[in-house]
Amino acid sequence: MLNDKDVKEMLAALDIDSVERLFDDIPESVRANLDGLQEGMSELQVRRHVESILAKNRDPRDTASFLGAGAYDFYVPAAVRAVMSRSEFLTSYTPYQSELSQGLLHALFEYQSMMAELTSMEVVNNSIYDYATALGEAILMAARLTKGTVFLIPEAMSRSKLSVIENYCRGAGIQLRRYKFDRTSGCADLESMKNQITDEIIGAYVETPNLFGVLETQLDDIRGLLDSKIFVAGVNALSLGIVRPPGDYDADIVITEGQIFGNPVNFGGPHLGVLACKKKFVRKMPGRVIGMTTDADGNRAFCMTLMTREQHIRREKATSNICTNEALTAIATASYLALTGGGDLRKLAISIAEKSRRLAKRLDELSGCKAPMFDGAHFSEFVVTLPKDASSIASQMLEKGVIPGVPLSHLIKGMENELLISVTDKTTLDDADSLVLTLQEVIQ
Amino acid sequence: MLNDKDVKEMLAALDIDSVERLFDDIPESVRANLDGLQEGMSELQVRRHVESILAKNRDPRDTASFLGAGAYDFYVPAAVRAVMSRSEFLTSYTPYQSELSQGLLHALFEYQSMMAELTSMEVVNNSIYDYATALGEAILMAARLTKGTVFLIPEAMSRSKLSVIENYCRGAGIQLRRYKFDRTSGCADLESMKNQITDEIIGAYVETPNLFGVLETQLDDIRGLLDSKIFVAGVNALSLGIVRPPGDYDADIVITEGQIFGNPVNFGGPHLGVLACKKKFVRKMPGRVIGMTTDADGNRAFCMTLMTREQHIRREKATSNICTNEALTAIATASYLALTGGGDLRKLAISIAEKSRRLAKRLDELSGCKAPMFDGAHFSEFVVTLPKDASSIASQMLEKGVIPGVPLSHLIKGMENELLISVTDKTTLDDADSLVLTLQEVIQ
Amino acid sequence: MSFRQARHEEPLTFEMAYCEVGESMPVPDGLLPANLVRKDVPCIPKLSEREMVRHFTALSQMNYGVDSGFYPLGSCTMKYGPKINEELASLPKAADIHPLQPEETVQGTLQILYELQNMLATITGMDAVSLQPAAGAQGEFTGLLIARAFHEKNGEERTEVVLPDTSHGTNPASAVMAGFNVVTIPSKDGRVDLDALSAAVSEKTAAFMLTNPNTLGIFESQVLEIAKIMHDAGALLYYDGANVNAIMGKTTPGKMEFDIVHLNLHKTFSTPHGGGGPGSGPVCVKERFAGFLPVPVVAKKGEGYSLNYDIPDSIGKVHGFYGNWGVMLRAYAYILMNGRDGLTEAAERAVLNSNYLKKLVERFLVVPYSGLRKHEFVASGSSLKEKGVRTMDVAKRLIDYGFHPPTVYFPLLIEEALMIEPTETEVKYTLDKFAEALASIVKESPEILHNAPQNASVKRVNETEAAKKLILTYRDYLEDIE
Amino acid sequence: MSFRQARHEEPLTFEMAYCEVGESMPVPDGLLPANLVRKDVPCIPKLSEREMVRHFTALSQMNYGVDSGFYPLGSCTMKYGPKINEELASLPKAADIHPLQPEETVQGTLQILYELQNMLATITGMDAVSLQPAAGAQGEFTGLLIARAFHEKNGEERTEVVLPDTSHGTNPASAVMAGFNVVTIPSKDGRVDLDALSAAVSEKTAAFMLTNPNTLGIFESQVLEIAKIMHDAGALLYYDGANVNAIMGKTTPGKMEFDIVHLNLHKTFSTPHGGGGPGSGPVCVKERFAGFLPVPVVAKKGEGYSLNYDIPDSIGKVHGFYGNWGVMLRAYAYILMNGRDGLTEAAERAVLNSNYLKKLVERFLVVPYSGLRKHEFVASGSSLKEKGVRTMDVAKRLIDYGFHPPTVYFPLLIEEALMIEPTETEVKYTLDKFAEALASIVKESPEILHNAPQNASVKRVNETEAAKKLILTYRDYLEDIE
Ligand SMILES: Cc1ncc(COP(=O)(O)O)c(C=O)c1O
Ligand SMILES: Cc1ncc(COP(=O)(O)O)c(C=O)c1O
Repeated sequence: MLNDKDVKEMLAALDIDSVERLFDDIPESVRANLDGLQEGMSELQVRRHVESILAKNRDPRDTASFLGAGAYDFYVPAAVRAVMSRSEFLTSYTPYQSELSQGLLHALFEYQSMMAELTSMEVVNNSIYDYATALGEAILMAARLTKGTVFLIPEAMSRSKLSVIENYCRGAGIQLRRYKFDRTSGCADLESMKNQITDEIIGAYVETPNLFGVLETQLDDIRGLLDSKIFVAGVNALSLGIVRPPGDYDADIVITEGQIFGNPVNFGGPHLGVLACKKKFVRKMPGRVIGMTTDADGNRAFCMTLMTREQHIRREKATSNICTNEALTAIATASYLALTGGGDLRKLAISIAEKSRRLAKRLDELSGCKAPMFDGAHFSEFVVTLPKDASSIASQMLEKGVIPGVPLSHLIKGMENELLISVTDKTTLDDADSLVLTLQEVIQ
Repeated sequence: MLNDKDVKEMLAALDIDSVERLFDDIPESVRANLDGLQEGMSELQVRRHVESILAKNRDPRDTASFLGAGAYDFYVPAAVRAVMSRSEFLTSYTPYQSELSQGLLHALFEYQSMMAELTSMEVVNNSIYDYATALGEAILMAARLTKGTVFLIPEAMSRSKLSVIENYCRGAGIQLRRYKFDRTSGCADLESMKNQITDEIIGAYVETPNLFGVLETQLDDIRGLLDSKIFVAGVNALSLGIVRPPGDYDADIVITEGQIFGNPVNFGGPHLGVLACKKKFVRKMPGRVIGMTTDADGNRAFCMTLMTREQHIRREKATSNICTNEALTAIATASYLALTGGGDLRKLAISIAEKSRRLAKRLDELSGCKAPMFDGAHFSEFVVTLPKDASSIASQMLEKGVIPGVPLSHLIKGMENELLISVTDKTTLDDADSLVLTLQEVIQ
Repeated sequence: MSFRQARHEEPLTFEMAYCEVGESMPVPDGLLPANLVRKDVPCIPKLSEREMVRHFTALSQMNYGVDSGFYPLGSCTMKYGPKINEELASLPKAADIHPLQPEETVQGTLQILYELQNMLATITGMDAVSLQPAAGAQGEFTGLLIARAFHEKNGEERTEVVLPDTSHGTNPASAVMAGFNVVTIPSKDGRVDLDALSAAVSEKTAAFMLTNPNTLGIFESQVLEIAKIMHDAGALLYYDGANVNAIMGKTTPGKMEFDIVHLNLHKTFSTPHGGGGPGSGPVCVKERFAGFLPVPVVAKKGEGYSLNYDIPDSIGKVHGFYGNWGVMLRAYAYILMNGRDGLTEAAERAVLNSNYLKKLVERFLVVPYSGLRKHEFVASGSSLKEKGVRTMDVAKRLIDYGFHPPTVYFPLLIEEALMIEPTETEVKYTLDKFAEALASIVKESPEILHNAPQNASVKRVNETEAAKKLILTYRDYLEDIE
Repeated sequence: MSFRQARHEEPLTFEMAYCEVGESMPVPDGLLPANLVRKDVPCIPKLSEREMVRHFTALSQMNYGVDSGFYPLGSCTMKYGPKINEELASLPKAADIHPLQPEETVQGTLQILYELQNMLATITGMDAVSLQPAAGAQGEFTGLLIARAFHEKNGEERTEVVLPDTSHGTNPASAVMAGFNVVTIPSKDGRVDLDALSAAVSEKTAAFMLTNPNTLGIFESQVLEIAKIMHDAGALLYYDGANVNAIMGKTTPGKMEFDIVHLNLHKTFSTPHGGGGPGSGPVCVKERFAGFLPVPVVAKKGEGYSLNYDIPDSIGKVHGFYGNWGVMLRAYAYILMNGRDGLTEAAERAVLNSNYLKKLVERFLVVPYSGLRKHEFVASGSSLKEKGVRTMDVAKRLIDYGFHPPTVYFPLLIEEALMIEPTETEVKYTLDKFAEALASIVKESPEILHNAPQNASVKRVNETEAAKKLILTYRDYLEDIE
């Protein structure tokens, strides 16, 4: 690479004899090389090497799996992948130069519009890293909108999510307090929430379906309780095909995970943190927003707008530090939604809810099992209570080729015998059969 | 699909009440439905169904394989696949409207130019279906160029290829006659060829490397023998990185298989039949040719040219019936060659020839084996003589996970103990080791 | 704002990088006999991956496919192909299978081929299938070789193939390649003229080649009469299946008493056309011709599948291996995904679109022959001749509106023909836009039309100059500019 | 002939198809409590696959990426990413792995992550690595949380982060998010002013954030003095690794005595930027900070690998799972493919390209500060101000020549800044063409420049109107036109 004709001509133009001269400004005292690395490989070697390592992974083709808890293995249509492979999208960056980037801007505007329809919210930004960080940003945003210092979150929240938002709250000095859940329904305990609402409260986060897969029923009551405090709702995006959208119960900020729409689970990332809010709050929103406008000829055009909220303009006064986001996964989601449409989304949501119901019922029939554990309504995920420790049952089932779900003890404390089970459109009847049979074998 | 709003409006415009009315011109007497087919499937179902069937195949990742004989499993770089996936190429058709198709035309012009350089020929068309049919077309073309009725072909030719060209010659009433090969060198027997050259001869086909992988050494002599008769040369495209190109020994028509450059083996198709010739013969050539010209502004532009040779203009007087060809594989080949360049092509050819040599040497050391069987020079393929029937040895080796090559008896008569072995850039040392070890075990 | 194709100043690869010809890159001693060694390195410039990808990406943007917009190229069935097909065809277990692998290692492929044979037999109403021909034209060639072998076996010397003037160019060309003389009969009212046919048919007639619906998009309702004429004369009826897209689920060539049929998998069964190919042209025949099919045919063998070479009267082979497997796999997936209802609906929608668009176009252009059309129709630009405008000008002007032009000047019996096949994958919105564009083009001035296109990556291309200068390679170009 | 971007009349999906809102599509009884049921179907129009693909294909052609052409966006390292990376990242065994799978079922992924941690430690000269941050900015945030936790553990309350005025906007924003006050110090001659630094540092200083080479492309040769100032004050030195592309194989942040480093895998290690993301921003630290890294870190465990949550002083988590695995895998493949020599050569070529292009640009534009540059340089458009031309006009005009404009108006200390980073994947031909274009633009009339671009899919976009009207969804648009 470095002894070609070009290099010679460039060195001559620079009047130096070797590329090494260009590094004369790096003092000897800090010189270091890369001898710790290996020599390069050919493309074929890299492919073989990586494939051989990845062969050690088990994927859903090998192993029936009922994992969910924030990452959902739905089918990604080939057409979505075809869109993702369009290199004009793939190899571009933040559309700073709108004239040259109308395609991306147009697509992201559609993403905003579709997500706004889905959530019934007025404004949607162009992505936060993932659900957990979107929640972190949502709390920071809520804090900018009020004078409070304390934010209410549910008792039932996974360790990971909690840790992320604790980190997001640390700098701003926001204190997190928990409200309880009802042990029978699995829903929020409104008394507990109510008792904690004081002047110092910024607002509350309500998750529906929550960690247990239970859909919150008292959303209007919560809105009432919160009054002018900020209501942050976290939802399962697909559930909105059949479940009341947050705009309907007047949530102020909404977050969800867009991965479910057209993106693979990817071992947890890239995912797609979605953040929506009321339009009156848009100036306090983190992340990028695309607006429609016109060009010099008066034709429709798009551009990034409200950039004065952002770090590259506002620096330490920015609404967030986010720069590189998850735009490509947002494009995937836009294309997925355009291919699916509201009607088919509803059908898909119905079929998933029904599938989940059927599976819960079958598990409930096994002796010593209760499914779903809670009375509340569910969407795609539910907790099953097992007669024994869920982790060890899961390990035994894995040996028989089934990953039965997430032991709840991996997510929160104090629920040893519980397993969180999730279905997707890829879950077949065969999968369900092997789950039920294998579980039966293992608990006998 | 057929009860949407659009359909209703279109039916109204046509003033009919049902789509069925549009089929009133199909008499009852010929009506037939598709009840023999199954109901449709979802994309996910199709994917799973096809993948589960394909899982029954063994591919080179499972099974070390030394198959060649016209289809060569060379590595296809990801960048070539990226080019192939550009839907503007993929979903277009023959560039009848050149203004809208400059991209394809430009790329095909480059394909022609690169293939011309590689073969040292003046003109290359835009593809014939595959090697065998390119040979068929080459013989027909040769017949158009002379008054003869008989065409000479080598004795050592695979059954398949022979059958294809017999079919191509049938209509034109061309008779095929065979010239022998030298049992020691594996090269053409020039005496045998010479003896058959009479007035009725159209020309001769010479393959180098030939069926045995042997490179023809007496090409200038053959040219001399043929005099003004048509010299059709068939070559291994990659070998031309190091082997004298046909233009160099004044061949008139050249055919080769382009699959080797950037296309997977594809169970035999799509492949890429390459046909090149001297410019003075271009008006008798089959298939499409792209020319450079200018547009109304005087800028460089490309278009199909000499279309009056083709069936869509010339009908029964056309130089061939070919219409749909293999343009996309030609694009793959063009991008492969652009990525590789002449220098790396030479390096690749050298490394393949060396790898093949080393393997032959190792096999030759096994008791009862002779490799290569023939004295002549080889490129990537060679024949090994085994102590026993090659087919049964191959079957036994397959059970041990090695496909050792093509038993020659599958290709021609009378060579029961011979196996044709081929290496590619994907052939690893491990593969070679298992070939040698497994063969050793099996013949003991 | 209107359509404008991208334009990139793309040089030839030869102008982007230099050839390493001059550099010494010797072949190691002893690797080859000296007289076999290539002296020069082939002059193929090497681009970096970045350059190569950027080059072909730029070129692709200067090309127009079905994924770019409406592509009503009559007779070619430019329908949208589902992307899942592309993914399946590039799976290693599909693409990296060697054609000479032992049968037991390719059972998956053989099963798919076997099932596809059966599916195509059902769709065509025929009994036996060869998937080997690599395109429609090769299917014709193969079908006619079968006809030839059949007659020869019966001891008959039949030297003529009859076909209508509306037939596709490949039909006569294939007939000649198969060794027949071509007898062309004129059409009457856009259909086969039965009298002309009867007159043309004799004991020399090997077969009559017909596509139904024909290239005017008109269904040959008298097809059983045609069959009778042929069969009474001891001749065969050959079906050019390029237009099967129009009749799936409504009728079959088998039911119409055709003897031999080819299909174009890349048309009816959705494979993208790849800038000209690859395609696949299976031949389907009635039982009595099954023994003549090319070898091998895929057969069931116990629990598994095998390549059957034991076909007594087989014509042999027409392809080095088994044809274009990659295309067959796509067709298989397409048929699976659509199923019987999906295929029937595809035909219905294709015919609806065609008749609807015809209705719109008739308002401002003559569409000869009244009545129903199937998948396509042919309009005539003859009314524009008086203002000095040719059909080709209309075609070029359509480009400026963002549409790929229809097939022009074919079939020949329609003056200034515009052959329009919308296919079922288009929606009314597109058809309306296209008709609007055509309507306004018809009214535009000759100047505008003669200077079209303005919005493609180049202006009108000088094809005459191309044929005169014959610059077919970069080397030709260098010589030309010298 | 010159560059022209494609233009397609693409409506919004909402304008292409209708919503099924009105249609009854009831949720089956009993599936949900009545008060939870969504009444309306979400108004998201459904397109056919053909429409969807054609729509996004058209949009893609109206977008410009590295694969489209030169993209010298300073600070963003828009280098070409090998296509093999994309294929690897989409393998089912990479993409379809669930983050909560038991460890024994994700050993392949864990091995790659483990090896990548080690590779990055080598490349940065640091001791321990967290791959969790999802982008550079999150890496900064994470790094500063570590600094905070470190000081807190030592019982120190340090509330300030110092940074130079050349620092990237994410640096101050991240510092604030981590709870620090920001102290900005001015540069001197394009480098850190040591006096200003000494003056700014106190017992309140938690860390100094620096990228080296800095955003002017200038190497901070006094980096060891800077380190000394910081360390003497008990403060940490934070390295913004966005510019590591310039120094691989020449020096490391570790050797330069930085304490905490983030990398941007999507810049230096070639992941395509995806229209804004995803990225990945690993944090690499010296041994004494290893105990503060986010959980989990991938550790070796017997023959295999595991996710280690047992990190005593860990700050916890910054991502719901483990960060952007898809990006890490690409970086891993990229490092494997290049190896030590390849990475070193990448840095060398990047720096050569930058200095060469600077040389060309200096002929007609001021490039403040003399001397060597590393991966980028910043020119000033101030000389054009007198004819009423702003840097933004130059940028827009570059579009007409087919180039993506450089970063403009950053860093702020250069008036009318044009920040140009060619990267190593470009060749001299492209740099020459770009310089030529810039040279002629500088001479062009203000009219031309103010009216640029003419060759993009739209003309100059009215950003002021966008901010005033705030049409952020299709619904906003409908309200606006009412
Ligand atoms: C009516 C008809 N017949 C035959 C053919 C030839 O088929 P192919 O192009 O696949 O060789 C075509 C192709 O355009 C056609 O339209
Ligand atoms: C110097 C510098 N630091 C930090 C960042 C932020 O990184 P990211 O965009 O990955 O969040 C950037 C990105 O542009 C940068 O250029």
